[in-house]
Amino acid sequence: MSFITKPKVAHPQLPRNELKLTVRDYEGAMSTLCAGCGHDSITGAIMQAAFDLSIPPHRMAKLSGIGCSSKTPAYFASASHGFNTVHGRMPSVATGANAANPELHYIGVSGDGDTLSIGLGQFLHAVRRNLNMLYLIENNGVYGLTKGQFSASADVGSKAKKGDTNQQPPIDPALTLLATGATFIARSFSGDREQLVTLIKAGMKHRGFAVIDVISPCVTFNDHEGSTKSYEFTRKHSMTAIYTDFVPPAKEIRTAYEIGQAMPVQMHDGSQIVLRKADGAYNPTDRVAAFEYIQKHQQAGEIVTGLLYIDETKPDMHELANTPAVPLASLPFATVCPGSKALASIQSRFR
Amino acid sequence: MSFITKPKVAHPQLPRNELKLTVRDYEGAMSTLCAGCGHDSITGAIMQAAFDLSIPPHRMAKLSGIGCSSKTPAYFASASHGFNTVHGRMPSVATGANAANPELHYIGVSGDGDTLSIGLGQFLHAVRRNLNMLYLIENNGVYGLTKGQFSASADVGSKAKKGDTNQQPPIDPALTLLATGATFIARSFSGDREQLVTLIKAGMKHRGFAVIDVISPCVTFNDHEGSTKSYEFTRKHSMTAIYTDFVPPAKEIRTAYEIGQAMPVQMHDGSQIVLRKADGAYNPTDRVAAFEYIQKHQQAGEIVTGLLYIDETKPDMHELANTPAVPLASLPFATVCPGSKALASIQSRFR
Amino acid sequence: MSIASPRPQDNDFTLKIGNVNGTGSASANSMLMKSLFRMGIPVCGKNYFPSNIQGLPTWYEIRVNSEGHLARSGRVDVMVAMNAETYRKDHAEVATGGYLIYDSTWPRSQLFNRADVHILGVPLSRICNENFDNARSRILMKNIMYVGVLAALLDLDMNIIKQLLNEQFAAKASLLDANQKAIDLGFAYAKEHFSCPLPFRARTLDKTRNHIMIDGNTTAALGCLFAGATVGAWYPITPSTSLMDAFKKFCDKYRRDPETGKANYCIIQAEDELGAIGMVLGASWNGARSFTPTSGPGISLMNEFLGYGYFTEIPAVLFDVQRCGPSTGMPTRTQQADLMACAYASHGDTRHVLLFPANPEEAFYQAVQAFDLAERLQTPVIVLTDLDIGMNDWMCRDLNWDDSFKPDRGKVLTVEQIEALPKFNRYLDTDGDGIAARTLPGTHPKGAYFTRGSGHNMYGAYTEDAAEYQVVVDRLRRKFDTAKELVPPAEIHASEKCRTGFLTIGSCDNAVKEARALLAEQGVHVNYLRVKGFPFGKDVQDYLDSHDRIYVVEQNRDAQLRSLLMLETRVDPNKLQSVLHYDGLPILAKTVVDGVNQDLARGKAA
Amino acid sequence: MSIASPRPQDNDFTLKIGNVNGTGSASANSMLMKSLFRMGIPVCGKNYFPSNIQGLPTWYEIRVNSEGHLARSGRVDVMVAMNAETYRKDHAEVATGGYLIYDSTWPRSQLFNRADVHILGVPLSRICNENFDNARSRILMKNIMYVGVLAALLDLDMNIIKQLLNEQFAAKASLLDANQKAIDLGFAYAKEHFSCPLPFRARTLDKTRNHIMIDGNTTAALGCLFAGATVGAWYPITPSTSLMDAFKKFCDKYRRDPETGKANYCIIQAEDELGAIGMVLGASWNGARSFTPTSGPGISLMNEFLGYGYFTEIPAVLFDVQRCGPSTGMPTRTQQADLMACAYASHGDTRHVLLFPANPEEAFYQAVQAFDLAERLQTPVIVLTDLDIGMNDWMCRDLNWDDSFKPDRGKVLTVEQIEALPKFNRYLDTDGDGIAARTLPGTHPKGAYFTRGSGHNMYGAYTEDAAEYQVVVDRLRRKFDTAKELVPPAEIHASEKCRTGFLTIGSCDNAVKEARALLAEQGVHVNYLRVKGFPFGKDVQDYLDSHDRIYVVEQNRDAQLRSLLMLETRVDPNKLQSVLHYDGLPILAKTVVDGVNQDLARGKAA
Ligand SMILES: Cc1ncc(C[n+]2csc(CCOP(=O)(O)OP(=O)(O)O)c2C)c(N)n1
Ligand SMILES: Cc1ncc(C[n+]2csc(CCOP(=O)(O)OP(=O)(O)O)c2C)c(N)n1
Ligand code: SF4
Ligand code: SF4
Ligand SMILES: [Mg+2]
Ligand SMILES: [Mg+2]
Repeated sequence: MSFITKPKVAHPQLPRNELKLTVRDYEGAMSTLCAGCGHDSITGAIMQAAFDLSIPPHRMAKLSGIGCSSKTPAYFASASHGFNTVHGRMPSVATGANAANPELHYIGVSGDGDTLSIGLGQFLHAVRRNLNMLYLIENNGVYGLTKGQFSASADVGSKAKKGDTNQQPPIDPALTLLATGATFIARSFSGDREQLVTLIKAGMKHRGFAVIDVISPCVTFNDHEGSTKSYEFTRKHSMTAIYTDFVPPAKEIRTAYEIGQAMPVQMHDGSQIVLRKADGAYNPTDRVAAFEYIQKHQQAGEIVTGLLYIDETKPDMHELANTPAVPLASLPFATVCPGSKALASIQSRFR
Repeated sequence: MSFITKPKVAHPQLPRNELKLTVRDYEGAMSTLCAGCGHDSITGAIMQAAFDLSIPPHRMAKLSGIGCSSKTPAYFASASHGFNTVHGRMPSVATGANAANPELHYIGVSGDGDTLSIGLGQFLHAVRRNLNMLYLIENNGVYGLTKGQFSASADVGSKAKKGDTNQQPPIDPALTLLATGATFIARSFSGDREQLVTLIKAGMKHRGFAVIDVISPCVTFNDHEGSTKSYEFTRKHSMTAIYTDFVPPAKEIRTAYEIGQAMPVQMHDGSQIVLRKADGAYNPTDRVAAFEYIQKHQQAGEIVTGLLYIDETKPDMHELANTPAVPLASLPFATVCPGSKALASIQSRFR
Repeated sequence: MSIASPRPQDNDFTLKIGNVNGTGSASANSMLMKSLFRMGIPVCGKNYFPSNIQGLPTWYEIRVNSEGHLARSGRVDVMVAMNAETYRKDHAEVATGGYLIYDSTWPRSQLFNRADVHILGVPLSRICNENFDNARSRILMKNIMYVGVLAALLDLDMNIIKQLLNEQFAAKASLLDANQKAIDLGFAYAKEHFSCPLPFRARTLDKTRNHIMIDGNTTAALGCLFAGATVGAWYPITPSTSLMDAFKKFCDKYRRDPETGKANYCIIQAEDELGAIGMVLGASWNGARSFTPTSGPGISLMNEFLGYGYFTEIPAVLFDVQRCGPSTGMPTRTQQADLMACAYASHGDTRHVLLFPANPEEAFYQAVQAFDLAERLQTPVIVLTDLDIGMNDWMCRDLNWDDSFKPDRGKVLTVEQIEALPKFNRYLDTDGDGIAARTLPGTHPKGAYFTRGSGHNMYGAYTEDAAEYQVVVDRLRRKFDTAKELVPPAEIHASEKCRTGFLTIGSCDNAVKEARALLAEQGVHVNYLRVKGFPFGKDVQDYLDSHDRIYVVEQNRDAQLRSLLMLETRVDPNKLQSVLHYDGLPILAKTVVDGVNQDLARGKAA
Repeated sequence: MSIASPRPQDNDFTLKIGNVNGTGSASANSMLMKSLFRMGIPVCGKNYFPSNIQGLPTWYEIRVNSEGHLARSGRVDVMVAMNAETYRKDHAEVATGGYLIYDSTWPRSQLFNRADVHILGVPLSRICNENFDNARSRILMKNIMYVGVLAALLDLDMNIIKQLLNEQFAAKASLLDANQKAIDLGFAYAKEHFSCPLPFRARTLDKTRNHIMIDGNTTAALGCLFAGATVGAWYPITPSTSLMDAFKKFCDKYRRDPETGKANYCIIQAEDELGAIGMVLGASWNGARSFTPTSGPGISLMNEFLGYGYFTEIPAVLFDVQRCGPSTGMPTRTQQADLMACAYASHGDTRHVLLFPANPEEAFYQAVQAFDLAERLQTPVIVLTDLDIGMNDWMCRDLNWDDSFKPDRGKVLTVEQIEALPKFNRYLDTDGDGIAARTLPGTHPKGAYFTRGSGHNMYGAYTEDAAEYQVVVDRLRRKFDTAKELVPPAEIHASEKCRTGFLTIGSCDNAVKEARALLAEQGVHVNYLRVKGFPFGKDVQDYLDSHDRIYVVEQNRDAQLRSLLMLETRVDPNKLQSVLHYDGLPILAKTVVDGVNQDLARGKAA
């Protein structure tokens, strides 16, 4: 179906998308996060991307776990159904929801604790199923909502506000995803809106499990001197490995890219992602090369951002399950109930 | 303390180790696994390694989850305490046990389902803590005890006995461990006793989390034509990347290795592991190289075996926690109870 | 022989076969059971197998009873001892006057020394070795051969056995001949060496017409298929595994789009039970009928999500095929010990709707009903069966399906209904039944709401306000009163004047009914009620009120059904006398009779 | 003003401060509370904060009561409204004759229009802006300034306040001056513009000697420290987090080896609650005293392991700092709704030993006792506190420690004992108390055994045998009878002739005791019992037997304590009248009094 949410307030000046909606129509409730929290910027980027892609708000489904980050689905797209699950178990809920209805656009928002601590198992199994959704990790290196304990993404030597230093090696989402066969791996920074919006669009168009690990500073518990997830540290140490442009369907690529440097990737709906290497050496379709590159820069204390790896060829969960294009949830009862004759013939085998 | 189990039966001919024990003193209850099950060979290799290292049986602790593989700790070292936990949660129990008493030799035995499906989260967090134990994955690509469903390690295209074909990409322990910072990663085959015994010894001497992914065919549910975890398939497609010799403390290395090819690794108790490259290209101390090598051969359908990666320099859980050498469990009450004076002074801050 | 020959017992005896698991005795055993069934004689088959794949002792027990009493009998009249490891145990178990058959290739006259049991030695191995060559088939043929021996001893209908063989080996004729030969050899040997038939013998009846022999996991799977469940998520666990196996088989056949060949279902093998229940909630939230089969340990792992489903009001159907607890317990033994764990699963003030089928037939109908209840009440519904129901072979009446059946999808707003609303409020109870209308994602922007397990008010908004919070939990309590009227009524057999009654649950059904008959012979009349759902309806309260002494019969140590009755009815606990059985084997009629008689002896009963 | 001035209420009033969370009002509030405490006046402080880090409404409530009634009062006599967002709500909440103080930099005469409330405007922001420059400090100073205002209005002892400031800012003098200045400014303004003190005022007493102001998470942590717990595993969850934070702080100070600086403790932040309880079981199995603090959702996730601990008989200590359920519920609100979930956690016939402290003082002693019980009974012990006990400021008697205390490590065999045995049998009950002796790994080869959650016999060997299995679970049941005698006895205040009694639990203590006093004034005498442990001991049964009417007071919707009484005692349920409170705020004496009066009105009580 194609309903259009009534524009919240008429803003003659505000630009409108193909659905005649303004970006305000993608807003949600007022954020209750701390002023300056990186998560709020990501919320803004999601609204922008959904607006740019002209996605009907009610055709999106927002899912999350528990945490400050997981609260954010309430703060965008109030015309979308939201599902704030239990801590660390959003991937399983998203899997079931997706199995019932492949037509919606699934956006999952989680935190580093929700994804890499309690949720690590479910997260990696969703990767394995190549579940068709966009999964954002709002990564601040701490448990914000429980007041700042280190999470599994905290770097060795990172200092907590209360003083103690993290000793345990971090679980790096990008490297782990490369090893476990993920088909879309990106990293970004809540402070880099332009890159983030493009990556979100690309991720939403990816047919499969698209993960964006977004460094999203916690101003209250992890934005101080000595933190490796602060605004300052991230700004100083992040480097773009690859630039990404998103080209909607029908629009053919105008900008001229230098030969060899530009790499267009065809998405299933006809849109394209064009990758331009910031660093000639980098190849985002080569798992091993990506692994080496990220690892190398990590050891040099650099945070590599951009679309780090993409593979559009892998089948997603529905293709593997050979399910129909229409939602299973919408099949008429007559189609799914075999009826009395079938029951009779089945029973003949039990005499 | 140093007790010696009374030799079960006097076998004048049987060789004895430094403790005057025969390998029979490392035996356990009769196995109830299927005749020919790969797991039983691994049980034998563990007994041999413990015997060779002259470990007092009662100073070992055997832990497991649930599964055919997880039954095996009952089949060796009946003079050791055993802990058959719940499904997939052995790593956490091992973590607590180790925290209480670092002096015991911890041997964990698990299956591919127990470790990579239900247990994946706990497993990777034990890796992160660099828990000091040997962890064996008896990997047969199926859930044996529940009659042959595919596990997360089943390869794409592998055929189930009942006929259907696995579509989902496997979670490869070696690659995943390289990405998550493990300090000892090996792969072997239940059919290659010699390699396996050496790797088990090396793993037991490693200070930190030592994982050996052992391909261990399930003769009942996954040893047929079309299986990629069968004896035949494994024999045909496995290749040794690196040869490992274990040299006990005090014994200095006699065998002459070709320069460059031999790489001795010093263990904390003075013993050494000597690595000899089967393939000149391979370097088991370089994470990225190992990742590339394993991935490349995997794509060629080859199973790389041997000690794939080792790093003896990383601190284990106790070093990070700065706990004493003596078991916390053995500290006298007077040492751990601050007493009435302390209580009084503490309370002064609450008036 | 000098053994007092027992009263001839046509169609009333128990046959038990002791074997080694993994040696393929299953087909031989089911052939014996089915041949009796096709002779029109009421029969049941119970499988006592180890939590192991190969090499450990396993038993199959067939009870034949012309009256249709098909609970476990607790006695063995004819024992086929195929496993030397358990000879001693099996020999001891035979009832006085009974028969023990064993492979006399290796004679054991010392061991089998009971004077009150007939020992029949058949050199099965020798005969096999003489007649078959390859090793594997020799083992298999040894098993099939005792079918022939028993056919002679019990006077089974050889034509039916031939027929069964033909059906089973329709595909592979070679095997057919071998099996037929084995049976004939066994038959001939018995005829030649023993006086056939034994006093325990089968006689053709006409008491199995319009019945089937089936297990409850299969019928529960059929229920899911017919209820229109499209998403199944699970993690393998004994004894629930065969439920999803069956569902998959049925879907492969009946849920494929004829043109496209697409699968009109999606079965997901989750990474564990936390994942499985999460998937079910996600799919149900999105409008699909979804379910997960599991057993005790899975229920424990699902606790957090079960509380979430209760508080956020999302339909879900679970099957708890109960096994013997606590903890891992005995995975291949039966019990009814998850009642409390399921009724109040999860922290906080949480409670769940439960269904209690008594046999595979009810498992089918209640599986269907579970989906209606879950969607009507917008809450998880747990169907509690057990290993006895789920994995053993029961004789049931034919299953019927009414093609005019319309599923109750509950209060789900259509596009038009949403449009018509000034504003949609997710948790607003507009008609007093405690149930608020829901919307499905993707339907309409005005229907959007935010599902959360944290505090919410009746409009669906986040709240930490004391009053707003309480309004919601108080309504949830009212919703449970509605549930009382929707769960299936109890099965009741009661005579007005009798003030003593049984109150039981699930698979105790057969044993308690047989006990009633036995007590009646003894002149003791006891009424009967079996609960079929939770929360309990008015019929249960009335029954409790109208009886002075109530024997609560259940298969767990802690009297969990009695506990639920004490908590959820107004019964005077002194009226409730527990009869408990919890050793992992199905309950016996004798246990029930003894329980009552002891109580009568104590002079407590009316 | 024309407002009827209330009866002067020295040392008997409630002060409430409404603020925005994350603005650092905590130190100002605790300064107010402590100054009253040091004036020798009984006082308590309750913090009603949001599940959020910054920007949402938060309240701190201080009750002053010379009689020592320190439950939540339910009325507000003096309201400091610092959060414009909640002006309306806060204004409405003030009791007739009460006072509302607000920042009149922006006057709100329209809004604050109640004729029965005194409105005192203080231009806090203006004064701050005139006297302090940087933005952040202006916000902080605004908060500290109302301490000065209240000091004047309530006649607090300025020397004590100075003293508190000195202690707090001993380190940073600069801050000291600023804070002192802010207080003086507020004090001066109040003195100048209002007639001080108010009828609600503080007067020095001597009723807090030998008492401390402390929260229950801190005392529970102290209990773990003094009990000798060396391994703590946890996963952060409100409201239990501060328990492990406190334990860590104490360990850093009191558990460092003086020479080596090594840590004589190991705290592990687990990846989730399944991991945390697994670590505790592993450590306890290995002989260390080990514990995990959590809250409802954690208990749900620990279900499988709790059943494992019960069946394998491994000690473990858990703290469930209860919050408002179901599901995620309201994490920063209080409830007692995990009683059933904890008592019967896990599938199968499983039950657990519970302790119920009523306040921080008991939390300390029961934390210590929990380790003794867990090791004596070889089973998990759950200490159930709640957010009110765990995170609010309570006035308690000084904690005492007997240096001659010897921990009860239970039946753990020494090397010599093992050597002396012909054979060690892990689950053999040799002395009839239902408890078998255990051995610790690494002690002696003869002491080795295999711990498993699957069926095992009394020797510790694997079994699937019906009889062998039942022996073990029957003993476990007996062990629970032993537990009845070991859990702490109930607190009882009863007069022989009175046949009406309260029966309550945990943090209801204060409210029920205050209710008793109020009812006494009214001429209604009600006895008192508070359970401190589960399973219930003989004292509880006797109390139930000796009363005709029992008011069961608890903070949950489903009468969970009443449920446990019905299931685990022989009480006639008709005697039990529930008084329930479950909106997330601590229970009031008034709620209890009303409950009793309504029942009396119904003429049911004796
Ligand atoms: C089962 C369970 N355990 C613990 C908690 C407490 N808890 C809430 S959020 C959270 C961590 C959130 O960290 P993260 O995912 O990084 O989100 P952030 O707040 O940092 O954005 C925890 C431990 C919970 N809600 N549920
Ligand atoms: C919580 C829980 N879920 C499910 C099961 C059932 N179960 C027992 S073993 C097993 C899988 C074992 O597979 P694996 O670890 O590969 O061991 P294998 O038998 O193949 O050696 C499962 C699912 C269980 N015991 N507990
Ligand atoms: S605590 Fe940190 S993560 Fe949470 S809202 Fe504040 S800034 Fe953001
Ligand atoms: S089923 Fe497979 S894994 Fe299990 S014992 Fe048999 S061969 Fe081994
Ligand atoms: Mg975080
Ligand atoms: Mg396996």
